[in-house]
Amino acid sequence: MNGFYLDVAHMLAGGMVLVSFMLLYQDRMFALLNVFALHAIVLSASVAWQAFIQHAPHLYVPAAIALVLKGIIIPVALHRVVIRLGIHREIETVVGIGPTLLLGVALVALSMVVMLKAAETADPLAREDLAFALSILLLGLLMMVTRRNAVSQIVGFMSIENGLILAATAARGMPLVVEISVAFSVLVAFIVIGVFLFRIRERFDSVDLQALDEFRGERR
Amino acid sequence: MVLILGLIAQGVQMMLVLVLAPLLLGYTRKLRAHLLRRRGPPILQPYRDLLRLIRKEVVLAENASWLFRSGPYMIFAATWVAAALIPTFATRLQFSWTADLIAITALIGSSRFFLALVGMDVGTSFGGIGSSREMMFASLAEPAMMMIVFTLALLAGSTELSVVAEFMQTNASLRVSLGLALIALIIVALAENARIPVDNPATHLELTMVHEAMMLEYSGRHLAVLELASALKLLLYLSLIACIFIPWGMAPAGSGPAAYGTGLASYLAKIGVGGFLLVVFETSIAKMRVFRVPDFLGIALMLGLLGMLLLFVSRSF
Amino acid sequence: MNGFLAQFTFEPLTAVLIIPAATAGLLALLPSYWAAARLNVLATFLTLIAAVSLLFSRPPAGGYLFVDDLNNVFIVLTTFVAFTTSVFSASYIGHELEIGRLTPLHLRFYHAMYQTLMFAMNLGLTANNIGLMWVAIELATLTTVLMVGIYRTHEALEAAWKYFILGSVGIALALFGTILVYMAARPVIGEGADAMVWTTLIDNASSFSPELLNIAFVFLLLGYGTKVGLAPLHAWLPDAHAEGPTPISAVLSGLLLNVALYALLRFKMLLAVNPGALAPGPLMITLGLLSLIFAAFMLYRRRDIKRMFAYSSIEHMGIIVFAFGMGGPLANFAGLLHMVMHSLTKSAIFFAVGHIAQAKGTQKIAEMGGLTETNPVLGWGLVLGVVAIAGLPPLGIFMSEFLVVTSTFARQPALAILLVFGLLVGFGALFLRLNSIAFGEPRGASAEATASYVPMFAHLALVFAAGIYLPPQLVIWFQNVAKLLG
Amino acid sequence: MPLVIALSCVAALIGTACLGVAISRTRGAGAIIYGLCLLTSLVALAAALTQLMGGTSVPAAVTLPLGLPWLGANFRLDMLAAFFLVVVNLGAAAASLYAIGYGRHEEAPERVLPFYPAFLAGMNLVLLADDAFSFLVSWEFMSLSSWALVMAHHRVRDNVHAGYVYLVMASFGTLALLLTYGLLAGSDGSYAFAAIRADHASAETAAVVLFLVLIGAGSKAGLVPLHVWLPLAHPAAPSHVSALMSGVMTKVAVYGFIRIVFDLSGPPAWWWSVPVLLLSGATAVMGMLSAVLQGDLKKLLAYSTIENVGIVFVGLGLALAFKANAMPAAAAVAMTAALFHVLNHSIFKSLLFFGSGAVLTATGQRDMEHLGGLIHRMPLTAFTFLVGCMAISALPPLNGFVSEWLTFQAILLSPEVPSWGIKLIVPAVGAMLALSAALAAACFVKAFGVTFLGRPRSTMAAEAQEVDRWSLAAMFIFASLCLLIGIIPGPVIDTLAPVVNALVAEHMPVQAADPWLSIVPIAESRSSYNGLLVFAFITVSTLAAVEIIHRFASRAVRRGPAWDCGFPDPSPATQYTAGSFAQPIRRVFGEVVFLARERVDMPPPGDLRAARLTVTLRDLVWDVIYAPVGGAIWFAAEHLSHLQFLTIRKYLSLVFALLVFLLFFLMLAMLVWS
Repeated sequence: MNGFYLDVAHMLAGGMVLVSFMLLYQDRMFALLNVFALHAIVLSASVAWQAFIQHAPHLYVPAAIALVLKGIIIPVALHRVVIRLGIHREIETVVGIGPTLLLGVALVALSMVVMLKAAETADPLAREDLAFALSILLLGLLMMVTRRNAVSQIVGFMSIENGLILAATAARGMPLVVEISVAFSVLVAFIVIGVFLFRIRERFDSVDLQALDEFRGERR
Repeated sequence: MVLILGLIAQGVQMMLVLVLAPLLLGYTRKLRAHLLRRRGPPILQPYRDLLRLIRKEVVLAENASWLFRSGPYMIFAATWVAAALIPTFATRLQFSWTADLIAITALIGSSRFFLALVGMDVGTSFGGIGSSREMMFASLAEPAMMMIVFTLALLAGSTELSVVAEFMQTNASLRVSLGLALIALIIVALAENARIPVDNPATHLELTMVHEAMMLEYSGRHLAVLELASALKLLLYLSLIACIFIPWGMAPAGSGPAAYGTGLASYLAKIGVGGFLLVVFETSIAKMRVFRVPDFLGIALMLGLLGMLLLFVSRSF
Repeated sequence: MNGFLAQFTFEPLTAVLIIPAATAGLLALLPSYWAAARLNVLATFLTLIAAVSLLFSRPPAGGYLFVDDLNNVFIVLTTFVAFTTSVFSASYIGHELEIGRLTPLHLRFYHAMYQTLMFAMNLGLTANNIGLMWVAIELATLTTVLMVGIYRTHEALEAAWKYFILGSVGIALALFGTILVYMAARPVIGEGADAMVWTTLIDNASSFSPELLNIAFVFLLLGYGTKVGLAPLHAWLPDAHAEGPTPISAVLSGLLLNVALYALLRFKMLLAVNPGALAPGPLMITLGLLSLIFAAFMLYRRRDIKRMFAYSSIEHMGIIVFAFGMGGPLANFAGLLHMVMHSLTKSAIFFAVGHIAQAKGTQKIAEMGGLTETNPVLGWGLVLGVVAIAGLPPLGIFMSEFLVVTSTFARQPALAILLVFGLLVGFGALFLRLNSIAFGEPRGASAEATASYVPMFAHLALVFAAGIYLPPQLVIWFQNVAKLLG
Repeated sequence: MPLVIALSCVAALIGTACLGVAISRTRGAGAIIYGLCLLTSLVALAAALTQLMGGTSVPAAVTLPLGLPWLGANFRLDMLAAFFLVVVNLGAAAASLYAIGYGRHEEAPERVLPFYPAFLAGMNLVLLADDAFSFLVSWEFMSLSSWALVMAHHRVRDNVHAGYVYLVMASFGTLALLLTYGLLAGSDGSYAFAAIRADHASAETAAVVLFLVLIGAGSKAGLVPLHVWLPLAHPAAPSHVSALMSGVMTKVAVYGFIRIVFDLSGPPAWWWSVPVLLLSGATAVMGMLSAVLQGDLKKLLAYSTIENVGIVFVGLGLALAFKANAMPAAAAVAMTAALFHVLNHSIFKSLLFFGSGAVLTATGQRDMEHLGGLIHRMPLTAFTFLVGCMAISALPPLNGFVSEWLTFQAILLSPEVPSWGIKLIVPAVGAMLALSAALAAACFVKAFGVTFLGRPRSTMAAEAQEVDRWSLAAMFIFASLCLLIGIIPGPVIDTLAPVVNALVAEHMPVQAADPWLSIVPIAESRSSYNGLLVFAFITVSTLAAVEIIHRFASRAVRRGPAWDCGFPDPSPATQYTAGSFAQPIRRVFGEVVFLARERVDMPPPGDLRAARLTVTLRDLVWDVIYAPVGGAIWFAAEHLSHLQFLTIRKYLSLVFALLVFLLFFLMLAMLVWS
């Protein structure tokens, strides 16, 4: 019984890591957004499963948020932004995709070793989820660091968030999870970024951060 | 009584150096002339010169200041005091402890200081050249002198000339340091007295003058006082060499007139020999270019330092 | 939820939170700039009174809020600087309105955000729940992001964007750290809200899993360290300071950095209690020194006066973190004192800089000169401020630097030498620039500044007084805190 | 009681500073402020003198509830502090008196009046402080207020630069002292001097302490190679402040050195004197060589301050050597020499700066190439300046000679020291000292000769007016002190006895017992000097010579144009200038020490172009030490500055890298532990 719950939870969390890798692998903007939607959906499933096995009905809220907001609304919105702004459909990378993936594998290994070693006392489910969450977090960061486009950086950031919500739900009985997920995902990821994207659009022709970076405060 | 005798002896010494100084000048000039196969002026000529100068009117430059007029007397006084404090015929005179060798050096320095200043007072280029070069020589000669003082002081354990002289009388031995000090002292003496090869006391060629250049604007009694001061300085250095390196014959402290008599005789003899050697040296060497002088004085400085170092080190054996 | 509400029956503590929150709403509705600025001052003043009264009647620790010696220092400091800044802001922002850099609508937004920021910071400081603390700091960050971008120039938006992205990543890291702390606490304390209550955590921290705590601290250090502005996480700080309105620069440097630092200190205390955990000291020392030396070098090439002082904030945060990293009663005391002094001094400097920039019509150092000649009060105020921030006596920062350096040199000579090196390099840069700003032939426009000098000189007077005399009560208080910090 | 008075004086000075802020722009403010400073300094001087002359051996101590809370501000007035208080307040009183007149010409009184009393207060406080914190606060406060005074004339570009270099060097020194006290106090933070004195530092600690003190106090005092700020900053301030900075503040630095090395850091090791002696010898020579080559009168004086600091430190180094080798009598001579020179230098250097200030007021010039002939227009200033020049050139019978003579006597005692290193170093230091003394004479012949003698080189110099009475009064008081101390040094040495006794546990023989007021360092058979008799002899023989010659000589005096070998040139430009006066010395020493190069641009015959002689001097200390350090900092700043311009992604990469590094580190740590 317990084994089964655990296996499913394990599978879903592991699935997220896998999807994170898929995110890293994408080189087309729309594909990226689609994969991100998948990421959110898997997160949603995972959180819902946790709600189920922890008998914590309030956790269904973050699951729903993840599904609706990040699985549907944000990808669609970004999709339209990309079209409307005429943003390049290709993702510019700093490091080639192959090396990035290799790096990602190393990061996952690192987080596994660190987490599994550290959380020996925690229950196995939480432990593995934490390890996966850390992996997702690091992969998200890696994505932000190795992609030049603003959209992919936003996606990277949101995948970090997904990881965090996974960790928060895996931490059994953690208070404020709902609040945190609401505050975090809704407020941070969309509104403000949206506002800024809009303003940046107003001022500049591109949300490509490199173009933005041309306007340095102090360049001679 | 003892005090009065002491005061008399001290007074005699003061007067002695004053009287003797022009004589030494006349003597060296005469000797020099002889060595150069000339007849030369009479030995007493310096006295006559001084008297004649004193009687002449003073021609002052228009912009000469009070310093210019009072300078010669201060120069003279400082030199005279220094000369009078060097034991000549007797050690440990009444006021011999007033100033030790360092102070005597500094007194000579005072007179040089004023001489250089008055050289600049009128604002002529020759005066400036003299002052400037004189101070450059001094900047090397004075440390050399200090090194000599140090060497002697380390040897005798005192900077008091009387004590040094007594030490040399009793503990004389040939020491490398002493030899070095002697050579250094001779070099310094030549430089300080503006003798060949550093300067030519007889020159009146403008660009080679150093000592004379500073006195160029002086005339009459002022010049007389300055000339006398120069003569005193020469005597001073000869006395100094005599007192330190050939101290024999000097009367010890508190001895009677007889001892003073022999002391005086031996002193005169030493000065005579010293003057002779000086002249011989001077006639056998040519004057240097101005910027060779620092090397010459540098040798003195090095010798002095070497002598002192040797002593510092040998003290521990 | 009930517990949360129950907290609000305690008077001063409630007031500290309620007043800003309520005023924020009010200000959002108030159209008149004049009234808004005054209401702003009034509200911050009332908050200050409430904060000071916390010193005398301290409520017992609740599940969500609590006050102890440590956060009381921060609360009083925050509310005080918030009050003086609001006074400064009233005269500063009016000028911005006159020259048309801001519209009345912007100002309404600005004032509301100001109070929201105060609320967020006070909440972060009084929170007894590490989750609540995280939420509050997050809120504070977001409000400042909006305020930094308020001028909507290229540079301002860029600065806000940079601040936002880096801040968000920091926030994410901090949240992960918070979750990990909860994970570490759960086996000991049990599930539920208790495992996030700080007072409970500190009581039981000795039996937490040290490995988890270690990882948590790494994340928290990076997360909150971003807010503190530690190098190399500092990148948002100079631009945010330089491009936002000056009152916000003052609040950022003087307060927000402290709030993040406070969070860091709380977690440091958790680690310090646990015997198996990594000593947090060396990590903080390293980052502190790195920030100090890095910022000191960065000071040299700055052309923008506000950006320069922003780097100086990084430098001082480095010193403070270094001091807390060293630990021990002397260094902790010094760190605390340094933090207070730095807040007061740096905000005073920003007050001066704000008026200077308005008088000169620019923030470029090259276009200012001879200020002591053209605007003597501002010029000398700036000189005094820089003298203070550079750690010269008889001003307060000297005392804390004295304690940090001497106590470090006796324990870790090599570290002290690095510290001294950084201080000296920074010193050289500050005075190099000060010389050209305050002295020499006057340069640039020489408009009369219509300024309220009271806040600036009030701060400097306090710093001066502290450099000479510290009241014994304050000392005992700080010493208690130093003991708390271990 | 004297301590309380001294502290009240400090409080009064601080009050005066506040008053200065308030009234500095009103008319007559200068007279009020300087008058108050004068009164306060005189009271403090009296208090210090009572302590020094008749004070008990148990020093008074007071703790005020200021400063570090658990420590309080400790103040204590022992003999050493009392002596330096005398030096400081004597200089301060004279400077204030001088400034009552001089300050009227100040263009920006509001930049001077508030800081001047504060500066005095700072110096007094350093001497009274009895714990590390109070000491450093006062020390840095002193630097800060003097910095403000240096910046008084901030529109002159060089002054701003001078102020910058000064403050950075001062801060460098203070940080070194901070580390010193950190070491001495130990990790428990016992900062009170009493506590530091009580537990002796270990040998290694003491070695580091010595090194740091040499940096800390040495940079303030102007030891080579930490002296670079001094010739920039001292001349930049108004002249009465220059006098205080050169004459007095450097002495406070000496005090700091003595306090820490002789009092706080326990018994010295034998080698401590080695670095001190080497540095001081180099300082004396370098300072004087630079001074000789200066054309700016105040800069020349500032460089000569460096030389004199060198002389003081030679004395201190010797005292250290003797103390470490258990030769208290010799140590007493060396220490007395050093302290005596401290007093003397404070007097004649202040006097000389007053004189230069008078010249500056009268002509608006500091550059000697535009001066000349001032002895006619300003005879009184010229006279006092001459006395100062003689004193600083160590000419008997003035005071400068006495202290140099004592220093030489101390050097002559050093062969008794058993250590080889010192044996070899001391003669060299002696030679350097002698060299610097001789150069000093050349330097001040030049300073006086070019400034006051000859013909005026500019219209300003030709139309100069004698300065006001206040300034003259201050100068005459100090000139007479130069003479007075020079001819009766015995009482001064006796007054110094308790100070010296406290530092090296021995003092020089009581000089009052010697006949004829002469001074005898060890024994009469070794050496003695009698300033009074030398003075009497010189006076008597001068008078006698004048009398006799005037009796016999012709009284006729004719004024005429200068002779000048028959080629008098009416243009004052043909005089020897400051540059030409120094040329021989530059050729002898400058080519090595300053890499001096002369380039002659001589047009070919027929070309009517003027010939040019350009001389380039390099300050090697600056070029070898400061310029590279400055360059390195600038280089680092330049390159680090790129970090301001990275993209957000790159900043994120930094965060990411740090995170991964720390996690990796944790992983390693965990693997190693388990």
